[in-house]
Order: sequence, then C-alpha cells, then structure tokens
Amino acid sequence: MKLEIFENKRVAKDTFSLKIDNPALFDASPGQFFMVKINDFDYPLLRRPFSIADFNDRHIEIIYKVVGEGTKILASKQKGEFLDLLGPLGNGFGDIEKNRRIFLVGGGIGAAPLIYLSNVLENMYGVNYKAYFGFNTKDEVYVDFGKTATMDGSLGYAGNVVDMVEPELDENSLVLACGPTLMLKRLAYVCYQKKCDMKVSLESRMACGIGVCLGCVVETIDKDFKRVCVEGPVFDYREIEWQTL
Amino acid sequence: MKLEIFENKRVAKDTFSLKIDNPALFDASPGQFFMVKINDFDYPLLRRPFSIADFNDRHIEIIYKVVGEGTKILASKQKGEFLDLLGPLGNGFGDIEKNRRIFLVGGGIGAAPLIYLSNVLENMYGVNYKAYFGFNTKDEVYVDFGKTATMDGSLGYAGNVVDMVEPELDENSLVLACGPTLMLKRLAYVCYQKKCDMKVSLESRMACGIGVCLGCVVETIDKDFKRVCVEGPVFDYREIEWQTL
Amino acid sequence: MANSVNLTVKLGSLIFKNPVLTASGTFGYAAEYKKYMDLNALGGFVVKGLSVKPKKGNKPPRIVETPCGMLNAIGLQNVGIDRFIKEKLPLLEDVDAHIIANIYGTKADEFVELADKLEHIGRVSALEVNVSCPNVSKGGALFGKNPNDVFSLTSSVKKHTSKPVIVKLTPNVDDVAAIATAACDGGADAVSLINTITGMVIDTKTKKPFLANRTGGLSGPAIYPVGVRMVYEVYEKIKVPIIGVGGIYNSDIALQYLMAGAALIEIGTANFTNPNITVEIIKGIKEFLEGENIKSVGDIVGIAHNA
Amino acid sequence: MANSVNLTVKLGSLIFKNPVLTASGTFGYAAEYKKYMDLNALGGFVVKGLSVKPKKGNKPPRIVETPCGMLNAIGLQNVGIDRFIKEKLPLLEDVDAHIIANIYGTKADEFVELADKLEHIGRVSALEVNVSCPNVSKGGALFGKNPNDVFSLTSSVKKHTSKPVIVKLTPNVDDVAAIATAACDGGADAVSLINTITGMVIDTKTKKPFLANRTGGLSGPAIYPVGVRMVYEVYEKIKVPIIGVGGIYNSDIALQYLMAGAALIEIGTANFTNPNITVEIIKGIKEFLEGENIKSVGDIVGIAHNA
Ligand SMILES: Cc1cc2nc3c(=O)[nH]c(=O)nc-3n(C[C@H](O)[C@H](O)[C@H](O)COP(=O)(O)OP(=O)(O)OC[C@H]3O[C@@H](n4cnc5c(N)ncnc54)[C@H](O)[C@@H]3O)c2cc1C
Ligand SMILES: Cc1cc2nc3c(=O)[nH]c(=O)nc-3n(C[C@H](O)[C@H](O)[C@H](O)COP(=O)(O)OP(=O)(O)OC[C@H]3O[C@@H](n4cnc5c(N)ncnc54)[C@H](O)[C@@H]3O)c2cc1C
Ligand SMILES: Cc1cc2nc3c(=O)[nH]c(=O)nc-3n(C[C@H](O)[C@H](O)[C@H](O)COP(=O)(O)O)c2cc1C
Ligand SMILES: Cc1cc2nc3c(=O)[nH]c(=O)nc-3n(C[C@H](O)[C@H](O)[C@H](O)COP(=O)(O)O)c2cc1C
Ligand code: FES
Ligand code: FES
Repeated sequence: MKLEIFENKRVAKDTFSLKIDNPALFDASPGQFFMVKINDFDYPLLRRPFSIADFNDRHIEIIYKVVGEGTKILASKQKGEFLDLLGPLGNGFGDIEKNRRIFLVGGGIGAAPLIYLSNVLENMYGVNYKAYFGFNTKDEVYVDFGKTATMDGSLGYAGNVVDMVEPELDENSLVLACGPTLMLKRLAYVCYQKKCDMKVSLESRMACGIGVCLGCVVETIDKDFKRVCVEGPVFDYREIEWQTL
Repeated sequence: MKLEIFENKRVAKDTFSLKIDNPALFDASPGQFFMVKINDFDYPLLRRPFSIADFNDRHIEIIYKVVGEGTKILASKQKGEFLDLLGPLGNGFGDIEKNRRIFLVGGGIGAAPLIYLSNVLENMYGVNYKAYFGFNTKDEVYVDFGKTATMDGSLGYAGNVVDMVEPELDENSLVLACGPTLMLKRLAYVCYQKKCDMKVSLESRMACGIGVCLGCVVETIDKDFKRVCVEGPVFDYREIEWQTL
Repeated sequence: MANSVNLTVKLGSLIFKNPVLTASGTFGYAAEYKKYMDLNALGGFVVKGLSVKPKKGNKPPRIVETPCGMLNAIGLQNVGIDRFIKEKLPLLEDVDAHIIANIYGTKADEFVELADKLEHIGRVSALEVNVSCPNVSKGGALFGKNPNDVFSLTSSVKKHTSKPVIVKLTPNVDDVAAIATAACDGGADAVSLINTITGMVIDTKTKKPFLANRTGGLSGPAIYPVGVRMVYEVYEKIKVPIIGVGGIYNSDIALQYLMAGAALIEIGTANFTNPNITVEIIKGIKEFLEGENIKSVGDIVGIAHNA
Repeated sequence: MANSVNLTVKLGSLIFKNPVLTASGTFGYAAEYKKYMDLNALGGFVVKGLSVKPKKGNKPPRIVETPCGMLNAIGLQNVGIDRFIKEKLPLLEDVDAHIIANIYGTKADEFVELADKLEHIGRVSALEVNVSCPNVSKGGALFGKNPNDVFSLTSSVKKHTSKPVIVKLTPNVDDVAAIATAACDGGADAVSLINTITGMVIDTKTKKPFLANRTGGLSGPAIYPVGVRMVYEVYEKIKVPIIGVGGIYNSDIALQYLMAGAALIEIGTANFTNPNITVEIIKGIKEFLEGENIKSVGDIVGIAHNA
C-alpha cells in the first residue's frame, strides 16, 4: 500500500516523526506495527518494522530512531514522496482491564507505541494510567507527557526508568511496556517479584512480518518458539523465556 | 568528489538536464565523461558514465535519458542533494584541425556531448561547423541548434540522420559523432565510402572508468582490445573493428 | 489479446496453469497469503519443508539481512507431516493451484515414510525432495553433495510414491550437473535449483557469528546470477524439466531463468517484501510474451542455448 | 591515540604495515591509482593476473551489473610476465608497499616458468597462485576444484621460488577447507579466498547470455557472506595465514573477515566505485580497534571462533 508522506521531521536526537496520510481503509490498535519498504527498489532488501506512534483520521504516525542504513535513508524522505506500508500487523496490546492500576513504561524509542496506547486509553477506554519514560539524555526525549528518567540526570529522575517505576508497582498493577531488551528483562524481574502483570512489546529481526518466514521467533517458557510478528509483538511477560533474550 | 545539484529537470521525453555546481578545480574537454555514483549507498553498485553536455565556470551539465534503474533514480534527485562524481575521464575529441569541413552528428542522447563540443568549437577555436541531430520523434528533441531529423518525420528531415548528412560529406570533411551503435556503424560505412575522417564517441559497459578493470574494451582492427574509458571514448573510426559491435 | 498467450506447463501428468510457483519456506503453508493475493492465480506452491516429527527449529536470531540478500537458519521448523495433513491442507481445499510438499529427513527411511504418508493425499500433487540436509548415517555431510546419495535417495522415494518427484538441489557443490544427473538416474521427474548458498555474517559488536546457528542460507536477488548459471549448466545435461529458483525478484529475472532452461520457476524471498510479487511476475511474463508475439511460454524455455 | 594500535601483520618473513591489500584484477598494475590515493597507505597490492605470454582476453561484453554485485569475464587479459617486469614494475619503484604477483597458467609448467621469472625480481614480495583456471592437461576442469591438482601445483611452484606462495582458492567447490588443506600440504605459506562465484546473466531482449563468454565471475558485496563463511571454515582446518577477499565494501565487512580468521584482506570490486576505499577501510579498522581498546589487529583475527 503506497501512501504519501505528509511530514518527516526531526523531533529529538537521531529521532524522527514520520506522518503518513491515512487512507482510512483500516483500523489499527496500539502495539501493532507496519512493515515499511524503505526504497521503491530492492535495496535495502527487507522491509523495516515500526510501531504505530499515533493513528487518527488524517495520519499514521511513526516515530523512529536512526540506527542503521534503512532508518538513515528513511530520514532523507520528503513530504510528497510515497512509502509502501504493509499492515497493520501483529496483535497489539489487546483489551485492557479497566480496574487495574495501569503503568506505561517505555525506554528510548520504545516509548513510541505507548503514545498511541495512551491516546486510546484516554479517549476510548477513559481509563487512568501513569506513564514513565526512560532515556539516556535529555536530547533524546520526544514525549511530552508522563514522568521522565534520564540516565545522565539531565532531565527528570536520574537513573533507570525501571528503578523509577519500581516503588509504584503492586499486585494490582498492570504494566504495558516497550523498550530495549535489557530494560524489559529488568522490568520483567521486578514485575515477577511484585507479582504484578505485564504486557510487553518485543523486538525481533523480521523478514516477512506476516508469519511465514519463521525468522522472528522468541523462545517461550514451554520451550516452544512464538513468532513476534503474529503471536506478538505484545506478549504476556510470563510467556517469555527471558534468559534466552 | 561530492558536488551539489543545482538543477535536475526534464527537457524532453524521458530526458533530463542535470546541472551540478562546478568547483572549478579542473578542466574538462568535450567528449570526456564523468562516472556518477547514483546513491550514497552501495546500490546500484556501479557508477554510471555520462558525457559532459556543458561545462562552464558555474556548472557541469549532464543530459541523460532514463533507460534503466540508475537513470530512473537519478531523475528523482533534487536541487541541493549531493552527487559523487569521478572525473573528468577519457580522452575527449582532442584537437580539431580548423581547416576541415566539420560536421557534428548526434543520435538521440548521443547529441549531449556534441553540445559542449559545439560551444568549444565556437568560443575557443572559433571554427565553423554544421550540426545534424537525429531523434525518433519530436518529443525527444532537446537540442536547439543544428538541423534535426526525426524518424517519424514529426520534426525536420524525415528519416535517419545519417541519410540527412550523407550528401554533405566529402574527402575534406571531419565528422565528430556520437549516438547509438547502429547509427555509428552506418555512419562509419558512409565515411569510409566518402573517404572522410571521423572521430566517434563510443559507449561501453564500464565498471571502473579509470582503466583498471578491463571491462569496457572494444575490438580494434589490429585485433587488439582498447579500453573505451582510457583510450576512448573517442576513437578514430578507422581503428574500430565495426563488425564486432 | 486475452488468452492469446499459452502459459501452461506440463510436468509429467500435471498441468500447471502458469510457470510460477512459490518456494518452500517462504510461503508458509500458503493459507497465510490469502489475505494478500489470489492464490488461484498461481501455478502452484511448495509448502514449508515437512519432516516426520514436528521440528522446533534453531534458536534465534535466525535471519540477517545482507547486501541484496538475507541469510536464514530457520532449522526447518515445521508442524510435522501429520499436523500438516490434518490442519494445514484443509485450509487450501478451495484453492485451485497445485500443492507440492517439500520433504526432508536425516535418513533415507524418513523420506520414504513421508512419501508413504502423502501417497494417498490427493490434494498434494507432487513431492519436492530437499536434499540439502545432513545425512546422519554418513556423519552429517549433506545428502545433496554426493551423487550416490542423491541417486539412492531419489530411487527410494520413487518406489514409495506415484506422484511426480522433484529433487531440489543445493548450489554448494563443484558440479551441480553431476548431482542433477544422479537425481535423474534415480528417477526424478524434475529437479529444482537452487537452494540457498551457505554464508555467514559476523556481528562486529559482539564479535560472534550473528546467527545462533552461525551459518545460514543466502537467498534473495544477490544470488540470482548463480541460479541462472546452474540452470543453464544443468539444462545441457538432463532431459527432465527444471524448476528454477533463487533470487527471482521481477519478471526479467524470471524470464532469464526460463531462457536458461527452467520450465517452471519458484519465487522465494521476494514474497517477504511484496506478498503480491508472484501475481506481478505472472503478469510480466505474459506481457513479455505478448510483446514478442510468442505464443507459448514453452517456446522460450532454454532459448538462451541457441545463441 | 596515535600509534596506539598496531596494524602490522606478518606473513612468513614479510611484514605488512596493515592488513589491507588490493585484489588481483581490480587494481590494474597499481600505478593507475596513484592519481586517486596514496599507494603507500596500503599493506600491499596484488597485481592483475600474469601469464607467460601476453593474453588478449575475452570478447566484450565482459561485465554486467547484478544486484549488489557484478559479473566479469575479462579472460585474464594481461601484458604477460616480461612486459610486466620491464614496463609496469618500474612505475612502482617509489612505492612503499608490498607487491604480490598473481600468476596463472593452463599447465603446471607455466606456473613454474612464471615463478622462475619472478624469482630474482626483488620488488615482488610474494606470489599469489590463481588456481581458478582450466587445467588443459585435465580436459579443462579447473585446477582449483581438485585437491590433488592444488597439492601438486603448489609443491611445484614452491620448488621454484623462495618467495612466500599464496594459493588463491575458488569458492565453486563442495568443500573449500579440503582444497585449502591440500594447498597447505603442498607447502603454501598462505591461502587467499574467495575468488569469484560463477554466474550468468541473460539479456532477455536478445535472449542470449549477456556476456560474450556466457558465464562470468560474481564479485561485490552480494558475495561477502559466502566469503566470510569460507574463511571461517578454512580457519578451523589450517595453520597458515588466510587472506580474506570477496565483497569487502566497508570496514565492518573487513572486520568480519578478520574476526572469521583472515590475517589480511584484499579489496576488489569496491575499488571501482570508490578508488580511495582501501584507505577508508584502513582508517575504519584502526578506529574500531581504538574504540574497543584493542592493541593489535592480530588480536581479533579468528576471534569469532571463541563464541
Ligand atoms: C515490532 C517492532 C516494532 C518496532 N517499532 C519501532 C519504532 O516504533 N521505532 C523505531 O525506531 N524502531 C522500531 N523498531 C526497530 C526498527 O525496526 C529497527 O530500528 C530498524 O529496523 C532498523 O533498521 P536499519 O536499517 O536502520 O538498521 P540496520 O541495522 O541497518 O538493519 C539491518 C536489519 O536488521 C533489522 N533490525 C535492526 N535493528 C532492529 C531492531 N532493533 N529490531 C528489529 N529489527 C532490527 C532491520 O530491520 C534490517 O532487517 C521496531 C521493531 C519491531 C520488531
Ligand atoms: C562514455 C559514455 C558516455 C555516456 N554519456 C551519456 C550521456 O551523456 N547521456 C546518457 O543518457 N547516457 C550516456 N551514456 C550511457 C549511460 O551510461 C547509460 O544510459 C546508463 O549507464 C544507464 O544506466 P541505468 O542504470 O539507467 O541502466 P541499466 O540498464 O539499469 O544499467 C545496468 C548497467 O548497465 C550499464 N549500461 C546500461 N546502458 C548502458 C549504455 N548505453 N552504455 C554504457 N553502459 C550502460 C549501466 O552503467 C549499469 O552498469 C554514456 C555511456 C558511456 C560509456
Ligand atoms: C526463510 C527461508 C526458509 C526456507 N525454507 C526452506 C525449506 O524448508 N525447504 C527448502 O527446500 N528450501 C527452503 N528455503 C529455500 C528456498 O525455497 C529457496 O530455494 C531459496 O530461498 C532461494 O530462492 P529465493 O532467493 O527466491 O529465496 C528457504 C528459504 C528461506 C529464505
Ligand atoms: C574485473 C575483475 C578482474 C579480476 N581478475 C582477477 C585475476 O586476474 N586474478 C585473480 O586471481 N582474481 C581476479 N579477480 C577476482 C578478485 O581478485 C576477487 O577475488 C573477487 O573479485 C572477489 O572480491 P571482490 O568482491 O572484493 O571483488 C577479478 C575480479 C574482477 C571483478
Ligand atoms: S517475520 Fe516472518 S514469521 Fe515473523
Ligand atoms: S571501465 Fe574499467 S577499464 Fe574501462
């Protein structure tokens, strides 16, 4: 599906917000993602997966960080150019039980899907939540709500976002998280200790994004493999064999 | 050498004029060419050779036709982007004997280097020449001087440019030609019959453009191979083993 | 112009409505693609490699991108032959295209068992025997690298099936035509080539091979010149039809395979980037033939050998 | 930080100031590059393959682009050993980098003759024996595909030279480690791999193979995962240094080869796109080592095997 770029602008250090015209042909839930073709020729070969950072009648928003060749090329795309998107794909965060103490916890570029999630929680479900975002430094921050932690202390809480949110969690909490694997691992350990629930969006190398290549699997506690692109990217943290990550 | 694009605009059917800021670091003779890197990543792999269509203090001009993937991508480049050029390369048309009846004969996109050649003949050498350009149809014409032939008769002489120029040629003529191989072959035959001289700019697949890969050779009458990128692209037509082309 | 071009291809008793199939491991069990394209448009599809028992596959990471290609080391994860027959095949009931079962094992017995289990499954039109797997009885060297192994494996499978047997060859050999000849001597009704080329990517950050399995199979456009060359070589040596596979990303590359000698082609990695690519390639082949006024796709098969 | 990283590499009695060489056939006779870069920056260069007599090479077209790669069928056009010594070597008088002569023949005798002619040419530091050429005495099969041929060819050359002998291996084989072992048994001081992978492109307009020679050798980034894998495989089997070559386009790929087990690397096709690429890769390797606080490039050679 070729869609027109409405805006592609830098919003933080190495971080861009890409707004694409929404053809209003489909719905999308928070936590779902698109497979984006970077060029209209065969290089780079594979599509890149990006979460939905916002989704409304007019635009699909993706917030991405320039980390390699594909995202570097993406950052050079201009308004009016077309991008080929496949999606929305994956399961998303699914239904949220309202009577829980909801915490959104994002790390770095992993905060992106939580922005759309927060909008849906507020506007569609009308539920309360608290949001905690962790970054390395102030320059990297691109969210304008919730509490912020920075590793270097340049903004908000000084240190790791997991440490910041930990005291708040209890058995009645539901954590909805996305971020670097190491952060999620630590968070999973905290949730396990606090006996709280967590749904977590995982990353994995993907070739197809639609469940056929079996490239994107993660190991689950029953020693099976699940496809991040179809059975995920959002998993109950209890399903995941965290040591393998 | 990364140089900024000043202008990249369509000038005829599938034909574009690309003007690049001239850093004024070197000279270039008519018939020489540049190896242009299409993207700043490794696809397409090889540089593309393009003749110099004009060269002045401010700009280097290339006129190119969209024929494949590389030229298609090139056509999408915008003012302000940078292009990596290697060159000028090749021998060029070299010194021109003034006391000859000079004919520039170009076919299709092969007319491009003759534009720069005509400027140099006029402004530097102050010699007279006649120019004949052949195209398939009127839509393809991008030159605004000389006589034009079109195969479909939509502009100027109806038919092949070789037929148009043939009656004009004699022993005192010097033809300077560039165009599709078939046209050049016919022209070589005509020149041979008329006993006139011809310098001809040839095309060949190139990998390096600087004489090291030995990929671009043409067969010469002494059953040797010559590199189009170094010993050419301009050859005395008598050197070439035309049957092999 | 409609219907002016004959795209059908015969392989033994089978008739394919066009030469375009999908390659094993890149199209799941086919039903997954219903959302994205019209499965009926295809000549057929080769399903993910099937083993006697379900197979979990390799640990991740299993894939990594390379210049115009990718490495995969899925480790042949699959649901096993029984679940395939019970759960996956019924999803394709309504699809009008040939289903080819790609089978593999680590001993000849396993291949035979798979052939037996599929013998009376009418929905499966043919077997594609993947010989790029380690032969445990021979210390783990690939079946597909040794002409004798390929010969005996093919004859064993032939004895247990009435369906056409296609032997899928590995490119990681000295002389692919010798292996193809061995397959034909063993009774193969067709050969398909190429499977992936073994490669490795090292993650310079961790200083380790990127894939958990260390090596993986290179696929994608990067390898197409190798596939075309091998099809060309094999075409000169064998009589049975060749199925060309490897890096087919557009109809020009598809046509190159046909001209080199492939009667049918399989599209693999390209399905990942563009789930509709097979349909586009069929269209491209048709338009090419129309433009050249060629009546039947069979007329260009192997035509590059006339040069 | 200057001088903090040791980039030197030893190969027998030779010391290379850094591990970066240029690959045969992609750098002419080296003098051509003087205009574009500082030849002294290199560890060394391997010149275009040399034969006893001058060789005209194949008819054009000789090259064609492929996805992230190219095919070439130059046909080993070269000026011949005598003119090389008389005309080309003097142009490199002032260059402070090793010159390696790549030699090839169609019979063992020719290789020996070349070794003899180079024996007293002090400017040539080592010989690289290209075994990817047809052995006329054996019906045209490549020397490089047969371990016995490689063994006896290597030992013959060794007997006629005191210079280090590098045997350059072809990737178009079942088991490259077996060939590498044969070269070592024959006395090779090093092996280099990989040469190009045989491929074909068909021009669908003319319906003929694009190259006049029909097949050509695939090089460029497309093939790097195959080269890295082969270096990794060979490293586990032999003791002598490996020179890694194939698709090295940037310092990350260069580092992958080193980590896979290459002590030195050769840059080929990349020189065509960027004549200064070797210098950039040397810089990239140095920066990587500095960033990781690694004292000597030797410390990462083969490090991926520790995983
Ligand atoms: C479900 C999902 C959602 C994601 N959402 C976002 C998002 O909203 N914003 C964002 O910036 N990033 C997101 N990512 C990560 C993003 O896909 C990678 O950063 C991106 O693919 C890197 O591409 P590259 O070409 O710049 O990097 P390169 O390293 O050059 O890419 C090489 C290959 O590795 C893959 N790859 C590299 N890093 C990752 C990674 N972290 N995860 C998965 N594949 C990777 C690429 O897709 C490509 O195939 C998401 C990943 C997944 C799986
Ligand atoms: C000395 C010289 C001067 C040239 N000057 C001009 C010019 O001024 N204007 C212009 O439009 N064209 C010129 N050409 C032709 C131009 O180089 C090709 O049209 C261009 O490379 C096609 O690239 P592509 O990626 O669009 O085509 P593709 O067919 O996708 O290219 C595939 C490969 O083939 C090569 N190739 C394709 N066609 C040609 C060709 N005709 N000649 C040489 N290589 C080719 C490409 O460089 C590339 O390596 C010149 C060629 C040479 C050798
Ligand atoms: C992810 C993946 C999984 C594959 N699984 C199989 C398989 O199970 N059996 C098989 O014979 N080939 C398998 N292959 C090989 C393909 O069928 C095909 O031969 C190869 O990828 C080359 O074609 P391509 O370049 O079009 O992908 C697989 C390839 C990929 C990329
Ligand atoms: C145009 C060209 C000519 C080559 N000529 C030779 C040669 O004469 N001798 C040789 O051993 N290898 C030759 N090679 C192979 C290269 O040295 C190298 O092994 C191969 O290209 C893979 O490396 P690359 O991908 O970096 O180019 C040639 C390669 C190319 C592209
Ligand atoms: S990316 Fe292919 S199965 Fe998930
Ligand atoms: S293009 Fe390499 S020698 Fe001419």
